[in-house]
Amino acid sequence: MVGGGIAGIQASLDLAESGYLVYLVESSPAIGGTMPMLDKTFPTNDCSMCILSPKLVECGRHLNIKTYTCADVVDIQGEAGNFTVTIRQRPRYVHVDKCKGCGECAEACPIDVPSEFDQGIGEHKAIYKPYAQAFPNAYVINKEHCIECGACEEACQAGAIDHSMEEEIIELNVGAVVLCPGFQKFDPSQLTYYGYGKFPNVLTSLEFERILSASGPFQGHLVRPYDNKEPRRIAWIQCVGSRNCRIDHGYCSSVCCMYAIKEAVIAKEHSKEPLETTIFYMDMRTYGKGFEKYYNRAKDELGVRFIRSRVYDITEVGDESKNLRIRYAEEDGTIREEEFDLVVLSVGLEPSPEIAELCQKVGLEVNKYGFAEPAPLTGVGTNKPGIFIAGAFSAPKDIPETVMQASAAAGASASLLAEARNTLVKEKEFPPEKDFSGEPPRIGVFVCHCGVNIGSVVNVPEVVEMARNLPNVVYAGEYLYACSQDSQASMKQIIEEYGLNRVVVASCSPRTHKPLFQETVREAGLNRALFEMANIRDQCSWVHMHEPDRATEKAKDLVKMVVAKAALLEPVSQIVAGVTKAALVIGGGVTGMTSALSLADLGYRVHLVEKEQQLGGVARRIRQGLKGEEVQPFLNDLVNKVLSHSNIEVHLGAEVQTTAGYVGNFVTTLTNGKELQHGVTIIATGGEEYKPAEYLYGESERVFTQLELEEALDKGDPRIENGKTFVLIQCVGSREPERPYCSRVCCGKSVKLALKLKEKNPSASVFVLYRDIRTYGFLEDYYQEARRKGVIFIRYTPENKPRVENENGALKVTVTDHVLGVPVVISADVIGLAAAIVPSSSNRKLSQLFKVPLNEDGFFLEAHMKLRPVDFTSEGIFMAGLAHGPKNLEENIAQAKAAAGRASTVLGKDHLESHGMVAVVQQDKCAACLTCVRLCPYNAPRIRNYAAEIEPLLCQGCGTCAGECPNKAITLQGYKDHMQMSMSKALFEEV
Amino acid sequence: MKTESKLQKLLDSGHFAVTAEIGPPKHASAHGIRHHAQMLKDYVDATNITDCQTAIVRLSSIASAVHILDCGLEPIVQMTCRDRNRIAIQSDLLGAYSLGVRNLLCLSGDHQKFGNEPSAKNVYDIDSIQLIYLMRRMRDEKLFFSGEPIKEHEPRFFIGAVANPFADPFEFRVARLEKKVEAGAEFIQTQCIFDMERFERFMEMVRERGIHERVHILAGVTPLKSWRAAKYLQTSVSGMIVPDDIVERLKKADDPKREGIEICIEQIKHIRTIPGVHGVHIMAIAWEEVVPEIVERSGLYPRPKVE
Amino acid sequence: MIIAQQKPIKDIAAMIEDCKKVLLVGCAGCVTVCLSGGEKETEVLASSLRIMRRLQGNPLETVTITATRQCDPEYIEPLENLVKDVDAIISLACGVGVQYLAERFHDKWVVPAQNTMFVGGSRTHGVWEERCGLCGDCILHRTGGICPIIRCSKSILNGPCGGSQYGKCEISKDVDCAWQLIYDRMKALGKLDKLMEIQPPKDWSKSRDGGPRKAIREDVMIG
Amino acid sequence: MRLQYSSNIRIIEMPCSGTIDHRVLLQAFEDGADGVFVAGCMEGDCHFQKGNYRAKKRVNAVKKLLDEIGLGGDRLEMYNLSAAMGPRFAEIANEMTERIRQLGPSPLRKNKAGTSRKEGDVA
Repeated sequence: MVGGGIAGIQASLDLAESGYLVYLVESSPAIGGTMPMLDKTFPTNDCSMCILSPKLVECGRHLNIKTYTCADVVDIQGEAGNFTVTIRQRPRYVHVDKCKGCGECAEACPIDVPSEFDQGIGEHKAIYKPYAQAFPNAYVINKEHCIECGACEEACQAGAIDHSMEEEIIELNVGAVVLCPGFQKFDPSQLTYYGYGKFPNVLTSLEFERILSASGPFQGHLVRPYDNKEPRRIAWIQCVGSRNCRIDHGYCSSVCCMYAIKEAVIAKEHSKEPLETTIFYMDMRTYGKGFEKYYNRAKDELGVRFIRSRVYDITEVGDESKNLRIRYAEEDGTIREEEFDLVVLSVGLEPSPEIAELCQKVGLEVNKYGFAEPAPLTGVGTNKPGIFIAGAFSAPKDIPETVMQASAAAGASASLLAEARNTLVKEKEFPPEKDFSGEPPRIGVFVCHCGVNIGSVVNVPEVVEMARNLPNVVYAGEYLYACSQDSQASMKQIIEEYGLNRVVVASCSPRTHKPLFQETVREAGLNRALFEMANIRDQCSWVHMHEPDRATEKAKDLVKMVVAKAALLEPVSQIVAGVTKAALVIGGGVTGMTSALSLADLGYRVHLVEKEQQLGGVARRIRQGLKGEEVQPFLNDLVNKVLSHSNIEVHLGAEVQTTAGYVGNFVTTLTNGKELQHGVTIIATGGEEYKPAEYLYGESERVFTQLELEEALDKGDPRIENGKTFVLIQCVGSREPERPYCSRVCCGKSVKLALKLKEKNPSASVFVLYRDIRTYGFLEDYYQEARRKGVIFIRYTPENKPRVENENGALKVTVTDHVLGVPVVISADVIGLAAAIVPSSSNRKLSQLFKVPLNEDGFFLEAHMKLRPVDFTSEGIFMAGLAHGPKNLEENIAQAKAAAGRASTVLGKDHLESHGMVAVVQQDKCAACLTCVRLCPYNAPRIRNYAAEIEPLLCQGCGTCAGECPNKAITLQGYKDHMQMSMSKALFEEV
Repeated sequence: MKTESKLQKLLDSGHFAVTAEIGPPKHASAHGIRHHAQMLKDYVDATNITDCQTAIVRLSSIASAVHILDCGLEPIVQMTCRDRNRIAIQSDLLGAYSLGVRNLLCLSGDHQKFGNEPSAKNVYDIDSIQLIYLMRRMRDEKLFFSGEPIKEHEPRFFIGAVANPFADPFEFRVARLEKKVEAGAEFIQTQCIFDMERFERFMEMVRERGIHERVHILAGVTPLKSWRAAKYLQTSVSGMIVPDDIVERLKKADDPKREGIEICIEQIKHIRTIPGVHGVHIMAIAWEEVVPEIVERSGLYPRPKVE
Repeated sequence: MIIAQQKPIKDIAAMIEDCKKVLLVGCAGCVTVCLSGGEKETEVLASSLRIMRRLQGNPLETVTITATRQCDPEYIEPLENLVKDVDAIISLACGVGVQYLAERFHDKWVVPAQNTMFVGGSRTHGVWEERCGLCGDCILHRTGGICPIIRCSKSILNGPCGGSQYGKCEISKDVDCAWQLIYDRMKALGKLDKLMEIQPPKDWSKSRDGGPRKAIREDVMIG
Repeated sequence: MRLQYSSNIRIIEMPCSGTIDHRVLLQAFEDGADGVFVAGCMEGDCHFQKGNYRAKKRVNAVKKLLDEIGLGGDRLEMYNLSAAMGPRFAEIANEMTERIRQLGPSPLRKNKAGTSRKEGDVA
């Protein structure tokens, strides 16, 4: 895995969970990539770090993911199934295994260095950790600035620092490579007219993210770095380093429109003062799922100002405010000037330079912009078999599409290496658990100094002394670093020696360290659930630094409380269930077939259900992909592969009748009476083309939908052949009140059709009537080409739509030109309507059958917009293709493979384990009142034999049901009410 | 079935009947009732006495009836099912008859929720249709409600019922009217009519079923004092429809009271043209004194005499 | 099920103001299902009472327990040893439970924590609706499966009355007219003719108007 | 971030604010807490879909109860913040501490507790 951003992390996790050993190579000192730098993420406004950090921990701790940081891949030799990868491991000057991330070294370091992570706005020391949640949780020395004063070495109690470290070359043997090096942001200083670098109040969007971020240099207070004043007027300038041929950045960076709107919205939220936000743009490209709504809300409800314009330049007003004046031309050419306190440049995405060299060496094709050139209709493939791509390196992308493509790359790699599955992965071996049932609690308390992090503020010996006298405590001791190897060893030994059956560690954050300690006690034969933690660092020494006594008092209280809870802990046995190694794929279109094939190639049985009598879905009507790929041969080939695959059973003319069970163990019956056992379900029901009611569709035989037009064009239909004037109308049924989403593919499609029409007959006049041209990514090139070749683009507004009239057989189109502002009348021979993509009619039924949600638009709703784009909240059920939302063929294929990749993380296991702590029902107390059944978002509880039972494999352990159960029949393991009550009791009891 | 009711004789002999409504007072003096009776006696053929209308405690309708008889006007006693169980109802009606009351109007009665005793327990032992049926049976078959024979002197009321063409479900309203006729209702007084168009549709359905030949239908009208009164009926009284134009007309009028009377007269004149309607029932709520003028100017004065 | 709602805490406190120690008895039957008298509510009530009394400087001792059902003697029998040393019993069951406790522990002060509302079911979680008037003489087969006795505010058997408009009852715009519902259903079932039959007066002697009722099943009686 | 906040707060960890039970909140007051606050994720941003929303409902119910029984609902509050909002947490901690200072120590700490016993349910 080349690149440790969200793509690398997701792909690594998917592969490791599917039974493969993964090497994750990251050039920076920590994995995470760009995502940790972001404040909130669109369109949900989730906190970026909050959603990412669990994945960081999971990835960091995974037994079958080996991470190399400060490392670059310098060469890849060999072929699919057997590559030799050469890695240059740069020195970190800190031993990752020894460093505890306590930060004492940085406290001691005298050198300040501008923080790369904070985009140079903030500072950190020459020895630093990029960000709080970073994995590895270890510091690193920036040698350029280090003066080798040795202060850090002195400060480090763990002896982790080693200035003598040297570069190493490492060779790895792997079967497949996924390139996901991400992107770098465009450097706007080359566009002098924006004054970036010259004017202090002109920032890049990423710098602005750091300003907004609660963990950023200003703790999320919205101020200008220049004078720490709150801005009142902020402007965003779009397409900085995008859609700009003059500097060979002709492509659209795809994400800037949304992130600019998001930044404007969040800025308004953060600002104490009323804040004016203005976005200067060319086309508003909010084409993704849920984006159009976000845009409308920003525009109509939150008062973000949008100005369609071309910006000439930015100048300073010339007083000490250093405010800025933007000079811009509106659509009609009127030139205006406006003053702002702060200007944010929405900079585009570029391929990261370090990868270019590698590509050249490996002979990997890149496009003219240096992005990877994907193999047609593969979603993730390259010209090099066995080398796959994911994320922004394949094209500018937002997070969900990156994550999707990462899972797809994982799926593709997995299929390629099917035989090797489970050959290299390790599983940790533990001694049998001791049975303490009936024995009184014997608690051991281990108090950590965390170097001087805790010890210098909290009086650790005092805490230990107090702990010693607590009820049930038979051992209490102090440790310099409770998490160090030797401490772990002695902990195991003490457990043995004192016959401990409960363990409490008072140290740092459970979020980072609980799993580690739990593993240790497990190695000592204790059940993981017999462990508890008190966080006396983050909650005491750090936050009450200047009141040592009170910090100590608090530390004692926390220990008291946790010990009281520990006495009540009970062992928790993971529920284990087998997995039916088969998949049900609903929908026999390209998406469904692709998912089916990937899983079948992995050796899993696949049931492919299609309601029509033949496979192929809507793709049967598509002639060419957006890049001109010939779709029909591809489709026939795909269909043949599916039909001839020994692992795939195709059920034509059938639909799902009933379904029951849960992840790993579903039973579904089809309308044809067949009963299927399967471990996972992929919903790929596809979509349909909207049947327009507008623009004389159905009344004149010369008004086509896009698909019809393409077919006609292909068949050489005389209406097209003899046509002289063609009018293509965009957004027919999309971005309308009743269908307030963008159908995403139509702009690119129309541009391609326009080009084809021109190709057929260069003298033909082709008009495209549009609202915004949304040719994101490299499709922008086609848009430019179309304009070059004389296709005429006329923008219309929803208030003032084109009029199509039938004047005795002649089609008359009237549209108001946005530049001249006067009505243009075109007598058209053929009209093509970019009809919306609408959800499949079967979605509603399936959503009820599988108890999975739809969004307002009737497409399926994923578990998480950002990081789980193909999962449902109910485990073991996945979605792909148009069922999820409008997408082009290439994207559908990628998502199909992603769904397969995710599904294989379930099918790859021989048994599934419940998520540690789950809710359990004491059935004799249950009144079958249905509260839990109605409450649970994961459909875990159901009523069986007159009482509730909670399926442990579905339960996520939130305990909401336990909190609400009217007869307290439900309790959440490890968090029972009486445990919490005992904690508050202990807190106020005198010892 | 013949009774001693003058109202019945009048209707049976094909006259267009006029009845009015007198609301008993919220005190123990009959002075007001008698005053209104004197005022109305030459202008109407009989007058209803409401039975704690809108569930507000008032002087008893049977007692009021006696005062009205005393003034030489024929009363129509209203009996609701809200406040009495079948024992009380029978006993009170035997008493009423013994005091000379000959006309009985059977209703369910307004729910107590909006009255001045909202915390009271309602009875609804029987409903209006059952009351009609049981009183008819008491008269014609000499049976108590229980089926026990009445040896002699059974009460022989001229039995009436109400119909509300403006309640829902509209298409079932005529059916339910028929049900009341089946049960034994001999005359019908309708809810006050403002939506003439709907009432005509109602009558049309009545005629289709030939109900108008089996029962005497008296159309209810109410003179409105102000546009606010109209608005109140329009918005706050369930089972009423008051078209906006009426509210508007009263709003525009410089003398709303006059306008109210004019509207009422127009309505009566129109109603007389509707086939199957055998009379009007004027409900001048707390405004009894305008009834004579309305009757006179509607061309319904003088009233015919019958033996 | 029986739907009950807890009385205001102040009222409950007033019933036991002179007690030092009380037993709170929840019921795992209907009142648990309608979320007003299960173990959770019982302990929340106990805790609230204790806090209240401490604030008054007159601490209260509580014992809490939840019976499987309070309407069967066997389930309340085991309470005996708990009842001994308390001054009062607070029942979180419906009126039935309160009385069963009072009968069984005749020398104890037994008070209700709930208002027993009606017999009904849940519309959505947290919303319950009355459905049965317990009249002892079911006529649902004649009214399209909708009970006019309890759902018509006038219990009319030959409805709908003149107060029915736009499908609502005259007493409130939030109350459906039962007879409109009956009419619609019978129409859908093609049985409107049934509504033309005059329903005879109801025999209320089978309801509580005939005095407290008793149901006896000789065939299942033991011994 | 090591932001300093008032040191009189003790934290009980829950997997999700949705786990909290009315009883636990009341118990904390009975044991002697002067104030209690529940910290859940940002609204609409619950890792478990709607746990924080259920928590808010319960907290509000207990606030109402505390008003009725005279301890005062102001001693209990629900806050929404994300794991990355260190400063906000400090702010809340101080805000809540200040509020409780205004209200003074819980009167329950003066009056001694009445004992309570919980019996298992009768089979």
